[in-house]
Amino acid sequence: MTSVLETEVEDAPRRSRKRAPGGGLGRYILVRFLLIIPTIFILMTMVFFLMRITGDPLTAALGGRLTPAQLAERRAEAGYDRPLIVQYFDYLGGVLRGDFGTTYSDNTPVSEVLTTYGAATFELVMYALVVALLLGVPLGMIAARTRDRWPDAVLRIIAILGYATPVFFVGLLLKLVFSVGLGWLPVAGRLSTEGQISMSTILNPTPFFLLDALRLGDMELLGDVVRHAILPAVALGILTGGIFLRLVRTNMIGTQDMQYIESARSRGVAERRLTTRHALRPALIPIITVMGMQVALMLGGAVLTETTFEWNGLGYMLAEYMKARDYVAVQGIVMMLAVIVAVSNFVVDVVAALIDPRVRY
Amino acid sequence: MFDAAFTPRRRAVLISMAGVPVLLSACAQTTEDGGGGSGGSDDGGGGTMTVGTTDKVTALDPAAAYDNGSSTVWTQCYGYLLSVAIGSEDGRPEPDLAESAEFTSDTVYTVTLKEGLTFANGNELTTEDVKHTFDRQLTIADPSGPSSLLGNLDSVEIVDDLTVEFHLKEPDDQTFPYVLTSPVGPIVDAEVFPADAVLPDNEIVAAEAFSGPYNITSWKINELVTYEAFADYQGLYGTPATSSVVMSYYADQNNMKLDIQEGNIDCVWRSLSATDIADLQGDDGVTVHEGPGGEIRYIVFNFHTNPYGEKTEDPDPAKAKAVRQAVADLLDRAAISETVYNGTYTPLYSYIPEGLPGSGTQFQDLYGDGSGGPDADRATKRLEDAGVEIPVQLSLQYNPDHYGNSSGDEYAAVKNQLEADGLFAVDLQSTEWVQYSEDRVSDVYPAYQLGWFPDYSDADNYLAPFFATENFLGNHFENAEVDELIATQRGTQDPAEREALFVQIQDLVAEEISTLPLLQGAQIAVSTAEVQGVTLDSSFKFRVSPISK
Amino acid sequence: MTATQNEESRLAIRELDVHFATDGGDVHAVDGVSLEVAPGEILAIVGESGSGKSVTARSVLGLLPETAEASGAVIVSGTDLVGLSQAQLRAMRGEDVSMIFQEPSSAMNPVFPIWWQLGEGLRAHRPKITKKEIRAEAITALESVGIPDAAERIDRYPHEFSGGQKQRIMIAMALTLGAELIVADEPTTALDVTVQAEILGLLRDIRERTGTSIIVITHNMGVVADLADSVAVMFQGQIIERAGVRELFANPREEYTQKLLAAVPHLGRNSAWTALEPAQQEALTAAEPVVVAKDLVIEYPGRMGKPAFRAVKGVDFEIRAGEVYGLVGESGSGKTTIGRAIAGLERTTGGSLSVLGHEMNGMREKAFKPLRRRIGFVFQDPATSFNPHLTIEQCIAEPLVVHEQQLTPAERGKRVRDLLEAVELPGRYAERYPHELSGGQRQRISLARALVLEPELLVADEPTSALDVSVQATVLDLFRELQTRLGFAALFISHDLAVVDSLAHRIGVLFRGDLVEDGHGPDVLQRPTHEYTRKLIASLPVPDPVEQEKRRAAFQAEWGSGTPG
Amino acid sequence: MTLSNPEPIGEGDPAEADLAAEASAVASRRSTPWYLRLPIISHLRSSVGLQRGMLITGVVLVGILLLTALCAPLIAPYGFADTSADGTRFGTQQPPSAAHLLGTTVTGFDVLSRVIWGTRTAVAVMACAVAASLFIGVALGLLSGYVGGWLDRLLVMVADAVYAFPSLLLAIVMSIVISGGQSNAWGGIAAAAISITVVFIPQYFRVIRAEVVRLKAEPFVEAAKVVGTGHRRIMGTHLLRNATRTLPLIFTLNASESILTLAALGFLGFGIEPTSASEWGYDLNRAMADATSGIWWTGMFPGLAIALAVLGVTLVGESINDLNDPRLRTRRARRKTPRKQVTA
Repeated sequence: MTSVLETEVEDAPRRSRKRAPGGGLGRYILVRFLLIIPTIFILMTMVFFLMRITGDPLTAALGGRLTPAQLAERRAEAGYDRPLIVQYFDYLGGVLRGDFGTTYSDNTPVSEVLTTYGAATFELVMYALVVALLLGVPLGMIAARTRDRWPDAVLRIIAILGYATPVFFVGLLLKLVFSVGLGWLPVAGRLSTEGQISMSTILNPTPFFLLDALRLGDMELLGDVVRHAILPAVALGILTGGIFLRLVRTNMIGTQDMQYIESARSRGVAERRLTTRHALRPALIPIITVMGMQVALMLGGAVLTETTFEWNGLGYMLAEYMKARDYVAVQGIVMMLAVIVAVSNFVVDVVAALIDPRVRY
Repeated sequence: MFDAAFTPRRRAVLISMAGVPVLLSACAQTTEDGGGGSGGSDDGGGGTMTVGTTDKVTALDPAAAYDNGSSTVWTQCYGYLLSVAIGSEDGRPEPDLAESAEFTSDTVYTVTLKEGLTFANGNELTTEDVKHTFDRQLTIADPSGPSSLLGNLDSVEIVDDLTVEFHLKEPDDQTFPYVLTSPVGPIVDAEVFPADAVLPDNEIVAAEAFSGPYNITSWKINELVTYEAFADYQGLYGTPATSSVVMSYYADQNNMKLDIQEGNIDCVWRSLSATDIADLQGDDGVTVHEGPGGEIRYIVFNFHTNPYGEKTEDPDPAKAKAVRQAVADLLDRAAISETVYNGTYTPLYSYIPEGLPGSGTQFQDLYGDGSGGPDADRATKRLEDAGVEIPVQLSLQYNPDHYGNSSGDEYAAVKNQLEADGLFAVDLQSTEWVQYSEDRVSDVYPAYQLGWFPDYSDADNYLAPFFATENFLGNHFENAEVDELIATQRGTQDPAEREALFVQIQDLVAEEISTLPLLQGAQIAVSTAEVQGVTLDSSFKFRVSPISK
Repeated sequence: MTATQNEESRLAIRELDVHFATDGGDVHAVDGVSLEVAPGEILAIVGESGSGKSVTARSVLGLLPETAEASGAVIVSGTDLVGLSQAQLRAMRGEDVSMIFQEPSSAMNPVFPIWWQLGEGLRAHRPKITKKEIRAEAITALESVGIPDAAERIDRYPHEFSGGQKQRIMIAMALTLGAELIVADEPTTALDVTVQAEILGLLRDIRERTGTSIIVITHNMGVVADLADSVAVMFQGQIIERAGVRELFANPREEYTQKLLAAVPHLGRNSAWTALEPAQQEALTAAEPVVVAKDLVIEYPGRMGKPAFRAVKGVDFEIRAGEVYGLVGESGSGKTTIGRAIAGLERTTGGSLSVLGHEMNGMREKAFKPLRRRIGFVFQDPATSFNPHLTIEQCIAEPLVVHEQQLTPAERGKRVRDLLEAVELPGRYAERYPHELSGGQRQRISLARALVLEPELLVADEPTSALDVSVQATVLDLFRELQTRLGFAALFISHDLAVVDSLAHRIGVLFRGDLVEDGHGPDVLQRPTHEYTRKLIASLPVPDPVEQEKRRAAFQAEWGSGTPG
Repeated sequence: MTLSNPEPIGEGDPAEADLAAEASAVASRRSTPWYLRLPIISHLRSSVGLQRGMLITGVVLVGILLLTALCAPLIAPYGFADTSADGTRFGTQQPPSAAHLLGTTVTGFDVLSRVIWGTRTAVAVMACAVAASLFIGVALGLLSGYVGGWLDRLLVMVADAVYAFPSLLLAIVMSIVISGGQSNAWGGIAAAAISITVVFIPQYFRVIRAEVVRLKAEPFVEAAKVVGTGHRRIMGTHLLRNATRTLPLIFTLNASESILTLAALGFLGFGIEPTSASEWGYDLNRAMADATSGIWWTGMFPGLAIALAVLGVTLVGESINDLNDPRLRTRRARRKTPRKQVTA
């Protein structure tokens, strides 16, 4: 946001630093959502052309077995030989009519792809988020408290290692230790085969395994779901937890130097209380903002975790669909990710507003 | 550990809630067959067998896909007019849903159906369904479908409820029976499948429009498919040994390998890396099954752009041929087979792989040291005689993501072998699959890797698509004599006569080296020790029916 | 010193030494300071920046950063603070000694309601206190500092109060625990002068009511004259003079103190207009106007459907050639906006503004550019108005590079050196970087840059408000001298009436976007027509305790004392 | 990954001590020679205690990385694509031995040599990616921030859209688009670098744009405007040099991310052909099957190499961040001097 207003109106009664409250919450939500549209449009255009200048789904699927003439004929039939721009408007027309299409590489409606794989990714991210929060926030606070002493140094090194080590390497180590070595946890997947079979007997299944297992009340199945989730959640959680740790530490330290902390100190408030009460809430606002973005990025960025642990989620499928040049599927997933990013931004803002009285509406 | 403690209870749960009546009736059969099985799980009732794979499924509708993963599913759930018997050594089609099938005239292939055939949903399977199946393939001609295999089919005529005639364009096509076993062959229910559109997977499953040994009871594409034996199946494969089968799809072969080692799955079909297979061979808990493979790997030479090719700066057919032959002289297939693939791919010395009529040893006889090994002196002489400048600059392309990631090792080895004696300077490159597919037919690559998996197990499928003038390689190899011989063998009824023609064609092409055969992939399946009946044969198809535990 | 004296005094500082570790080595911030504060005494510690006055004040609460090391003794109510444990210090803070900060908005936690923040001090000292009790005390405390509707407003957040109210709340917080000594670090610097008068009144009233001792840290001699009983003057970490307020203002002993006092502009004592000869006055009155504003309106567009913010609401004035026009107003009055509009940094949205004959309403940058060389601009903050990557020479030469491209670098260099001389800086400063200079030096450079093209009009936006008093005086002198010599017209913007009066021939008073007063210095100051102007003049403390006492009495008679009731 | 944290709410009011420190910093800056004012060196000088320890660890790790990359041909026992030496084949998947200190891979490459040569690829990609994104990102950010208006809005929107796209997947698409899927050594490095660049540009763009928007309102820029300085000169002289203050930090953070992205691309099979260059991610990918078969050495070492390289660069970046941020910086504690005796 531009700072023009803030700096040029000579110290007019202090304005809220975030945004000027305008027209109430409803209007704000509306504007926020309207802003998603151009983003989605840009993404859609970008994805279409990027995917299509690099090939078409047919060549991807059949390039190794058809004669060039046969292939050309099939491409013509599917309309891939028309100018890209024509195909683009064709596609756009479909989208505008609400037709997101069916994937080429597995003949599934895009909506189904989104619910199935989206739910898988959502589940993974939620588990990982729990791990990351449990690790990152308390450890970050400890690091801030013991600032520049050895616990701080150890924690920071661990945090950096957490996000310096590629997730596939961490995943491999975890698998070797806990699955192959100790045999405690399954190697990969979201469920054992038998678990999948019992799951498939559920009427009206939700795409969320944990929910279904709970609904079924089958403790074995629940255990199976949880056991499968542990390693992927830890692998992704360590990565994100490292980032959270750094974030919490930085902001806690930053807030501790604020004058209102000094002011509270001058009235005899204890150091411990300064950290846990006075500094925490103001520090939470930037923390929540960044965490929100992080979660949004995790939703699309868990490709490597998903691949390593056989977790059929959005990221993994997106990579697969890309290889197959299945631009319909890619398009759908990317759009959903954009909406998720926008929604998480929005949620973050609302949460921040709940904490920060200055941006309330 | 966890599995042993976990499995029996869950089985019980499974039974108690399973709404699958077939399961109980199938129990008796499985316990009989799987008597040798260890572990307490058999007592709980019908054993479910789990098969793992890394293949990908595209569609359940046979008109909509043309790939191995989908085809493997069709093999289990659809009936074919003709199929290759389990354990077949020559890969010849035999009547499956058909009672009999033969040429009744030059251009008419008549098939008679067995009596009383039905689909799993109870619909009768008649000649109307057969006609519907093939008409539909031709009508839809889905860009991603296998309809091109029916290139020689003119029309399908119903004679009566049990008799149907296939009218062909070219006479006496000996490949046609094979086509009926191919991915274009699954017979579909005319009452369920629309004539002009692809049917979504879930509707097919819901309509139980299956006529094969198995009925699909649940369908989660590329995750999990469950099969139950179809009680009224009358086809070639007979009653399945295991009534309840689960096919589990993996994204990562390592996970699949660990799962079979841990006993979480019973059987693995495609694909494991050579390292995994070597490791599993040393594991007492599992059995590695090998069978003749229909898959071949080869190097294609582009006659326009390979060294001294027609469109290069210095075109010289004789020199170009010498270069290709020198490459053939230098390759040590056995070494690649051993070091890169641990024997899971075997040396291929002719165009038709071992296990099919016509397979020969042309490249062993004509090139190298005469027994399959490399011969640098011979190559040097060949090049010097032709006046080729040494070292020859050769650009070689391979693809890292379509034929397994050992391709990198394979071509690193090829490069090393060619360069070992200073005769070649190889510029080795790799390209992502889609781009690769476009580039290779646009004369971008002078020499490049390719692999082939047959549509059906006829030797013709290794010759016509490659060396006929209108071939899929697009490498500008043209030879009128080869063209004519290919056409002749198709119309030759006598197997021995036809085999002689196969040899003749291969001799001709091996001299020119349009492509250079490298390796033949064995079919490999891995099962736990208690699993029996895994059969890998010349059909090159994986069939679940005979497997039990 | 005797023990009795110790008991009598609220605070005794003995030989206090404070060192800071910095990147550049040790800084000896406080050097052997000793002082005492008696019960009910208001002591002002005055000094310029870097004199160690804030550090001394903070050490009274033990609030020094970790990089500081203190030695000596700070005895509050009989306890020596230096070397106390954190827990002991905590027990003392709030209860025995409390602090008021300069910037009330940053000294309050923005995310907690007032009562909670106020209660934190209570809770720290009386762990068993209930929420109900806290709220009750908060209401009393807020009422005692004159916040209306305290019962409702304790649930509000800091940003819902005005600056003056926030400072009142800060004072209330400092008082709730009954501290007998309050350290107020520049308590009114961030406030407008009318609000300042109220806060000073409140502090005085508190002393009257509770007998609290107050240490006021300030650089403003007016505040000292208005509030303090006695004064300690600090210079380079030492107290160089300690005296009663009347005595100090009447007979400053030290040379530094004398200079300091002399530098303070005294309202009405040296009006620029009266300093002119009648002939000069006439000439100025007759001169052609260079800036003419007619019904000038400047608005900032509102975002997301909000109504536009109107910073200037229809203002008429003229600046004649050679005349210095002083624009006075508090924060938010629109004075800077007008200055920026004249320099083409702000778009006018209504009425007419003619600058050097060019109409600014709907101006185009291209058309205006040639005029730019005839206008100079001096910014408020000398620290940020120079590109830190350019040398002084490059900074001053920038206008030459743009407008007089025919000059050779050597000629440019000479012009720069001449100008440096004109602003009384050595020529060798040309090679230095801005951060290597002091604030006053930088403001001279700023003046040099504005004048390098010999403009006809100079806009100076609060050019001295960031400077220390003595530095301000020299810069103002320089300005006055240059103006006389070069004869440019100037718009001089300031919040300080005394400064404006000493410089400007005519004065305009802005109040919330309206020009409420416009006239020659003596007319405005002595015969103000608008209520606001009168209040502004009355609330400005003059640096003379005797006179200020009278003025205060007059102020209270008319506007009240700023205390509750 | 976030680059810089938004400031906690509440006005950052520098404490008195900071002012004192600034004054002395001004004094000291004048006397230090230029080379001591270079980014990392000056940070090293101003660091203390643990912060210094972390910075030094980082610098040492990065130093080793760069040195190894530079001297790879001298250090590595074999070439990265050698499967035999002096006519003898190395053999595949051989455990560590005297001839092969870290064993051999499934292809028959020497693991130690691959790891050493891999530093070259990593450094090359890192350098290209960071340099390219720096130039483009800075240029766009400068333009967008300064010009404002519809151009700004459009660029911000595009940058946000790109940002919403999962970065690794964007890198995959870009690597396909750019290289046409081909993967020779320099082509592969360039493709990897450019794909990473595309991912990073929005980050640079955002940072620089925000900085420019902030600076635009600074008096010294307004001073230039008042004087009538042209746009190009304002952008080049006044904005650019001041907006690049935060770059060393993003620079290092992105460098570490580029190593990770390269490894991930290689791991997913979009990397560089193994006989063209050695790349850790590819080696790790090939080693996945080995690891589950008890062959630990083929994966462990490339994995460690990635982790250490990223750790080193990140340590440098984080230390710079801490040292640049007055709130996070530790200052030297004062030497204890004997307390002055209070004369009573």
